[in-house]
Amino acid sequence: MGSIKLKNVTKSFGDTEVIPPLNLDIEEGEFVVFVGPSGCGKSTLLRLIAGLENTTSGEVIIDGEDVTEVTPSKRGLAMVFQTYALYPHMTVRKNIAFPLRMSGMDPAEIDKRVAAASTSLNLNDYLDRKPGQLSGGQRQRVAIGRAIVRDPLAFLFDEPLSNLDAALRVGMRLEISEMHKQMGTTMIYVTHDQVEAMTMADKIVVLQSGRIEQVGSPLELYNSPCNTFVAGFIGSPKMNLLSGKAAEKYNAHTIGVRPEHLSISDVKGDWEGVVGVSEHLGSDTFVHVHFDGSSEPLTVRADGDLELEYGAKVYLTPDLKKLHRFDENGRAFKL
Amino acid sequence: MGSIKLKNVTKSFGDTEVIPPLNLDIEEGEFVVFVGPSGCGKSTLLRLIAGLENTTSGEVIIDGEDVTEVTPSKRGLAMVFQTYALYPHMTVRKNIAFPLRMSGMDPAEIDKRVAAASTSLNLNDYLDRKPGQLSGGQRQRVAIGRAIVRDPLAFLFDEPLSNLDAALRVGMRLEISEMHKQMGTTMIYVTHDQVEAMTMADKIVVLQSGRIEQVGSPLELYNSPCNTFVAGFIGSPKMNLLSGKAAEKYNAHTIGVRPEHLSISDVKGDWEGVVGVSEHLGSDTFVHVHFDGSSEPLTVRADGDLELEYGAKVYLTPDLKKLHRFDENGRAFKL
Amino acid sequence: MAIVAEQSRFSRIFWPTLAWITAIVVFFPIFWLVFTSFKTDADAVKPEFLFKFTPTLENYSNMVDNYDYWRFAGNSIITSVFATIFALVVGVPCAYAMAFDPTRATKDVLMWMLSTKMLPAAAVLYPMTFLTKNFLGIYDTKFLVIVVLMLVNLPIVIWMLFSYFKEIPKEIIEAGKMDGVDTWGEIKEILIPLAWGGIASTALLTFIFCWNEAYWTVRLTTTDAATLSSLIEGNRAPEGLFFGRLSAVSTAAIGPIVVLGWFCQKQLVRGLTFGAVK
Amino acid sequence: MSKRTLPRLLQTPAVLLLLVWMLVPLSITLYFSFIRYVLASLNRPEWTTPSITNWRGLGNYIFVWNNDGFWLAIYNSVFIVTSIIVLTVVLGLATAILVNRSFPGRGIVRVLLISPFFVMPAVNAVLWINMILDPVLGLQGIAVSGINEFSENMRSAPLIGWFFSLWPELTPISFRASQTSAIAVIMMVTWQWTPFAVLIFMTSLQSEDQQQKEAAILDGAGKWAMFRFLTLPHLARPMSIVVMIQAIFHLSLYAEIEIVSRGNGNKNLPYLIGEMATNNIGAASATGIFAVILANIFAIFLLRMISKSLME
Amino acid sequence: INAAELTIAIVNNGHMINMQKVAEAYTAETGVELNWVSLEEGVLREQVTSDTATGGGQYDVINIGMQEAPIWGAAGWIEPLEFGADYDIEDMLSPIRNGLSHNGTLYAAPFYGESSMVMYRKDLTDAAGVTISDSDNWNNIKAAAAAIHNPDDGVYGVCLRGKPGWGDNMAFITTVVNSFGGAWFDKDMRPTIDSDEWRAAINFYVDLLGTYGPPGSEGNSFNEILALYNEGKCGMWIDATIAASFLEVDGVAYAQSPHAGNPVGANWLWAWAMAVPAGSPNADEAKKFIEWATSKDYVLAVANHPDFGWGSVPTGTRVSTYAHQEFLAAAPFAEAEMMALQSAAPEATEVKPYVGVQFAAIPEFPQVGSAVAQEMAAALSGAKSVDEALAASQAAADAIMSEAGYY
Ligand SMILES: Nc1ncnc2c1ncn2[C@@H]1O[C@H](COP(=O)(O)OP(=O)(O)OP(=O)(O)O)[C@@H](O)[C@H]1O
Ligand SMILES: Nc1ncnc2c1ncn2[C@@H]1O[C@H](COP(=O)(O)OP(=O)(O)OP(=O)(O)O)[C@@H](O)[C@H]1O
Ligand SMILES: [Mg+2]
Ligand SMILES: [Mg+2]
Repeated sequence: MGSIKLKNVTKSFGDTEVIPPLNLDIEEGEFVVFVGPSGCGKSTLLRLIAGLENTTSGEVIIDGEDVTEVTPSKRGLAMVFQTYALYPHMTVRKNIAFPLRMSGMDPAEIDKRVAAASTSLNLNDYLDRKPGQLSGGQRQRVAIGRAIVRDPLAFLFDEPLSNLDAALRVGMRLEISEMHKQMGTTMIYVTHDQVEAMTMADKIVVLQSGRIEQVGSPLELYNSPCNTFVAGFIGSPKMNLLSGKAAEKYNAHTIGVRPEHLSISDVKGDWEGVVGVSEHLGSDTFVHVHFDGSSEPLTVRADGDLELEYGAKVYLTPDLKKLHRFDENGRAFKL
Repeated sequence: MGSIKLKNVTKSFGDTEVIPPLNLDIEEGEFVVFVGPSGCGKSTLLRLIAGLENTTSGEVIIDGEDVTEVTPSKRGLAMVFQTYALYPHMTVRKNIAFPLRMSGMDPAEIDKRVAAASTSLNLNDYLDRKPGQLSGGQRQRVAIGRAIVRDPLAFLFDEPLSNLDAALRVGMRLEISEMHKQMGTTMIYVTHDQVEAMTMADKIVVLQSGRIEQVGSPLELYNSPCNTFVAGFIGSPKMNLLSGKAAEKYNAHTIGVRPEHLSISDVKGDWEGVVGVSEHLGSDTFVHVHFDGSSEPLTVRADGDLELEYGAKVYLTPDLKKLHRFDENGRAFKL
Repeated sequence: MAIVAEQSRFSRIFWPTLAWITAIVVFFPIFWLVFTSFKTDADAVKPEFLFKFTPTLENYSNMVDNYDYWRFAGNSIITSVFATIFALVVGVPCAYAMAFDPTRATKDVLMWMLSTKMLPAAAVLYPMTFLTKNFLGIYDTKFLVIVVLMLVNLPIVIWMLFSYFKEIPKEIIEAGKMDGVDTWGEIKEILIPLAWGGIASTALLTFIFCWNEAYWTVRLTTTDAATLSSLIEGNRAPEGLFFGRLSAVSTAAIGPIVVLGWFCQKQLVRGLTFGAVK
Repeated sequence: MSKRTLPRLLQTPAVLLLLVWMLVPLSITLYFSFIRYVLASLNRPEWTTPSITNWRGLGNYIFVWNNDGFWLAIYNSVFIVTSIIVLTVVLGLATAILVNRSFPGRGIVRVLLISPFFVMPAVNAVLWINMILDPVLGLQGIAVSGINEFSENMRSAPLIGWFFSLWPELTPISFRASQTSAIAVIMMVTWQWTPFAVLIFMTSLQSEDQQQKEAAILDGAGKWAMFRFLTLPHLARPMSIVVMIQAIFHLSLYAEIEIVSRGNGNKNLPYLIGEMATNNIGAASATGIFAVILANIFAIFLLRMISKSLME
Repeated sequence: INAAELTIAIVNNGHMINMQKVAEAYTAETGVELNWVSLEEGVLREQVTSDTATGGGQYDVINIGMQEAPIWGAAGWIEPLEFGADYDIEDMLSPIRNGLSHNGTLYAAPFYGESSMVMYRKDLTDAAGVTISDSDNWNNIKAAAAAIHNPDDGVYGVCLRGKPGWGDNMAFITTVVNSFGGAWFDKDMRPTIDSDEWRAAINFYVDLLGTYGPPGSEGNSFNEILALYNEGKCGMWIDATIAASFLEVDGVAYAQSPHAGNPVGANWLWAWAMAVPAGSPNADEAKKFIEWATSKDYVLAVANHPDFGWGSVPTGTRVSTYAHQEFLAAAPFAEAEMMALQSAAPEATEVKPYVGVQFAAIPEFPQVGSAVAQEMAAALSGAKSVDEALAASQAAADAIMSEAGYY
């Protein structure tokens, strides 16, 4: 169990409407990621589901039951916060046990569950430490442990990894994915990092200013973004978007080409440009090419051992099959 | 001008030697990145160059002149801090003008320079705001502006982007690279993010516990890391390192294969494994394969549209030409 | 050592010396008071006995025998302790609600509360006497003193607690909500243990202010509830200048609180500055 | 129960208590301020009971308004409060900077420095005016006569005698005179409250951002420039808090005024009210209302000052 | 069982403090518990006033002075006192008795009384070759002060009250004004502070004390001067007769207060007395206690108390006290004190239409007195000229008196 439905939910803070009427279905067992730029209402939406904010109108339905007026703790959801929100005065053990203790569970049973959770999260060595004595990654684990023990209908994560450094982030996101695969519980995950969204999600919800721009699997979004916003947001490095003359040639108001769908040549090609900064990652090289048809330089993904001189003249050719076309409202269309 | 030389420089805090004797040459106009894990002494080294710390022994030479005893402001260097270190109660304009004002420059000249810097950094709209009213990226720009106006011999950056979010980080690192290309001033850049190091550096200095592990261009380090530490540190996702049986087959104590140098097949291959989490980035898919010969799952970079089932059996084959071999001390060797 | 923190040899010696001298000068009056309390009244005003004299405990024994020191001290302790407790009991929930469920009015309410402290007590003394004596009949009871001390300090208590509570991340309280605690549980399980340091220093400062409060305690009591402030009032201008006796009474009145202050000075800062200074 | 109700409920006791505490006496005072009311009168016994029949309208206010003492009291109130604030801020800042470095015995120095803050106001006043400032028996008097005696004796000394004969004879200063009594109050309260400023500034100094300072060093700022452009602005907020809290406490100074000189030369509004209240409750109440107005003017100023930094 | 308990508010001076001990015997004898509240004079007055005026009944016995007694009696705030024959009311010094009565009824029983006189160091005057006689002329006093004034040796010619307060500097200043023929109010109760008599008196006072007094005189009252005097710093002191019992300096001689032509009112009259507030629930017990505490027996009780003795008995109330040889032996000043007391005249007269020597027994006086007191202190310290101070005093007093509805 753990299906969640939002029906015409809106939210206003004072006079400003942060979430205009919004509908969303989340299936049982799905890993759904809310993604979008800062301030677009991701956290607000998550908190509406959790019950930490009251809806201004509309209904929140969990497992078919209207929980709009139900207090957070009765909704059967667990939440992991960006700042971990551990209880700093309790040991790790007590932190994890806290929700069980609050529900009046038998102490022996609590111990068992805490032990199980801490084993699965590799926390056994730290059970008697306080959160202040843990590293960022360990704290995040404790927060997850506190969520797990309750056996919730669904997990809510609000940017759980954004306070970790790059290497740890990669590791933790793997662990969370792994966990989801094993437990099969519904998870809603908020992030503004599209890489996280792409790598973790079964279903991505792209939000902008409180509106849902597109919902779909990562590859759907990657392959057929429904508008320029989604196109620019999903994929790394970003899709190159060109409008004006260059686009008209392809019968569109704006065209989009991903860096990996541009081929580079020093002899000939469709577009002529000048090499800017090249970023050598070893495995790949991202070449930034300044091109008259675009105000921003175009990013091209090339082989790892490509060496191009700064300022050299090059030619780019887009892969026509992978070209995205958008109308003047930014909506995608097919020819 | 702007060559920097460290000659047998050491630094101890109390009894603990943080930097053992260290030599380093930085050529004029180079973009040098110090990279290494947290606590390895990157910041300390940078601060020794800036003069914010006194050397315990050894010499710091800038443009052939021994500046070991010269006060920071007289060394002609500019520094950009991780926390930006903007003056919070001064407007952007005043922040940028501050070093000029301190040097007693003529106000008209100051105005001119500030205007030039703010134009080149796109800060014209914010000149009268205080740092508190700016976003992280804008603040970072102001910090850079404050460094630029002084026309320094060299720029020192201490993790300038680590407080920014992923998208901004990419943009800013491009801007800094671009800036370097245009100004041609020596830059020393500290980070613990290997992607930054790879994409920005002319020369990377890999540090561990205050020692230099390897110095070289990004591709040198990527292609021929001199030891397992550098091998594991450079490249993303990390190089897969295997020891034991799997390595012995290749006549090495440890072998390393980068994810992009492993090919995957569901029919046959050298190593048999089970598919774990697959991360779909659209452009690529990173498949994590559990394999008996390695405690950690192996990461494989595959095509963006590859679909593999969780738990499926697969076979991996390393690209022999791109295989790295290490002896029992972790040093690389060629057969 | 980073060069920001570096000091020349001169400043390593000169500034600490100056700091010590400043501290000694600042503390001197208190030292002098305590010192004088061991002199007889006659010695206390004689320059020739400035530092050389035969110390005596006479002043203290006189104070205990003739001035009922322990009764006043007892009242001070009882009223200050209970006023502090009640102020916290009323203040904690209020500050909690303000910090975690702020409304648009919260700021104004806080401002208003603080502004009540600016009302000149003298302006309402007479009505207060009149009310407590003739209508309520609680004049000169410890109850009245406790209530008044509590009310006088309540704005500061709420302000201090508010600023401590504001430092607690909202998420922790929300995590508690998700974990199934009710409001009382939030206060008991999360808020109080978390803000313990802040609550303790608020309590200490309130206690000190209660102890030192003189205007109301002297004017709303006669015997039963009179505190050490009254003892001071009864001794501050005796016939003849009895410096020795005066010093002994004063020392005994401020001693406990100064010592208490030494122990809690660090925590006081955060609370007093409403968290604006970290 | 709606989610808003509970927070309201939790605030109610405190708000109600303070409301009652403020409104009840204040409305009585307001009432008294509009009637004739004296405690005792031989020729107008009817004025001795508070009654609406003794309605006087603005008469009490006019009486107070036309009273020179009233304006002097306002002047003194403001003068004393602002002087104390300025002095404590300046001295507190200097001391905080002095102590804001590590040196042997710093802990003890801090303890010594903070002590005056915990002294009872009445003890503070008694201690200073009698035992320290008294021109004859206090330390001042003893010191002055000691110095005079010393220079007197030295005058006849060979060689250096001429030097001492140039010394003027010192006269001790009386701190109870009209000219000086306000100074005495300012002095003793400054002594008591400077520690408070020190404590706050010290903490604030410790939170100063080291990287900002390093940036300033690289930017070529000297010690003074760093103080002027970094430290001072950094202390702006703590300063506003020091100012506000002190204003709250010092507007109602009473014991110090009484003990130093019974209002001679330093009479502030609370003390003036106290004096009037010996008999003329009506006038005292009118003065009280004026004092409330003055306090509110201060309050608006001060609270504005800090309210911005308050809610974030 | 007798469960009566009395709450007694006393001013914190020596005799009262002693009474707390002496009264232990009273408790032992009668079983009446006594709760003492000792307060500084100003605070006591404030407390007792507000308590009494609000009919509060916090206190059963209160210490009040001669200024309040007749007013409060008239206002009905305190109970009339009548004692048994043993009390021997005729033994009481009549000026004191008159000062504490209203319309012939006694409202407060005197605990101790005082007038003022000159206390000077005979060794110094002898050395300087000057003499001071009873009821001397002010000019002579000034000359004597000049002769013995020697600040280099730490001796000041004359120590006088300067600390503002109607009971402090104004007590003394009023006697000077009286002796110059002035008074507080004329027959319409209009203040006369701008009169020539006041001007002459104040000029003289400021000149005398400013020239031959110790530094900081504007801060000195009884307590401060006593300490100075005992330190040997005062050549001469004109103050309460009670001071004499505290003097520890050798060679003190006494003289009746000086004047400048008008001997009436040149020495003041004051008594701390005990009264029963009208609201007291224990009025009977309270009266009994007062009867005991102001009786002849009390004097003997103090004299025979192991901690005290004849030197500590309260003086200035009863003629009989001065008949004890032990007392006369222990108190060399007794005779002078008695003379001063008996010559004091508190009654209203042609010149002054109010009761009281150095004050006026009207409710408004404390306010008038404090206002003028501060002006006088300002004149003394040179903050204002005498003329300015007098003009300001007159204006302030006039405002208060007209506000009070006298005219
Ligand atoms: N309590 C509140 N009162 C008023 N406005 C609010 C409140 N909480 C959020 N908002 C506003 O609602 C909008 C959405 O906020 P929200 O926190 O949901 O964004 P977000 O997508 O989570 O952003 P981020 O990625 O920065 O966390 C923002 O414009 C924010 O300013
Ligand atoms: N002032 C100091 N006193 C004592 N030890 C210090 C001081 N500054 C740094 N260290 C120690 O020196 C070592 C190197 O520190 P440094 O700050 O240079 O590391 P870093 O490589 O910059 O790490 P990070 O990536 O976390 O910034 C660390 O072990 C640190 O604990
Ligand atoms: Mg958010
Ligand atoms: Mg660092």
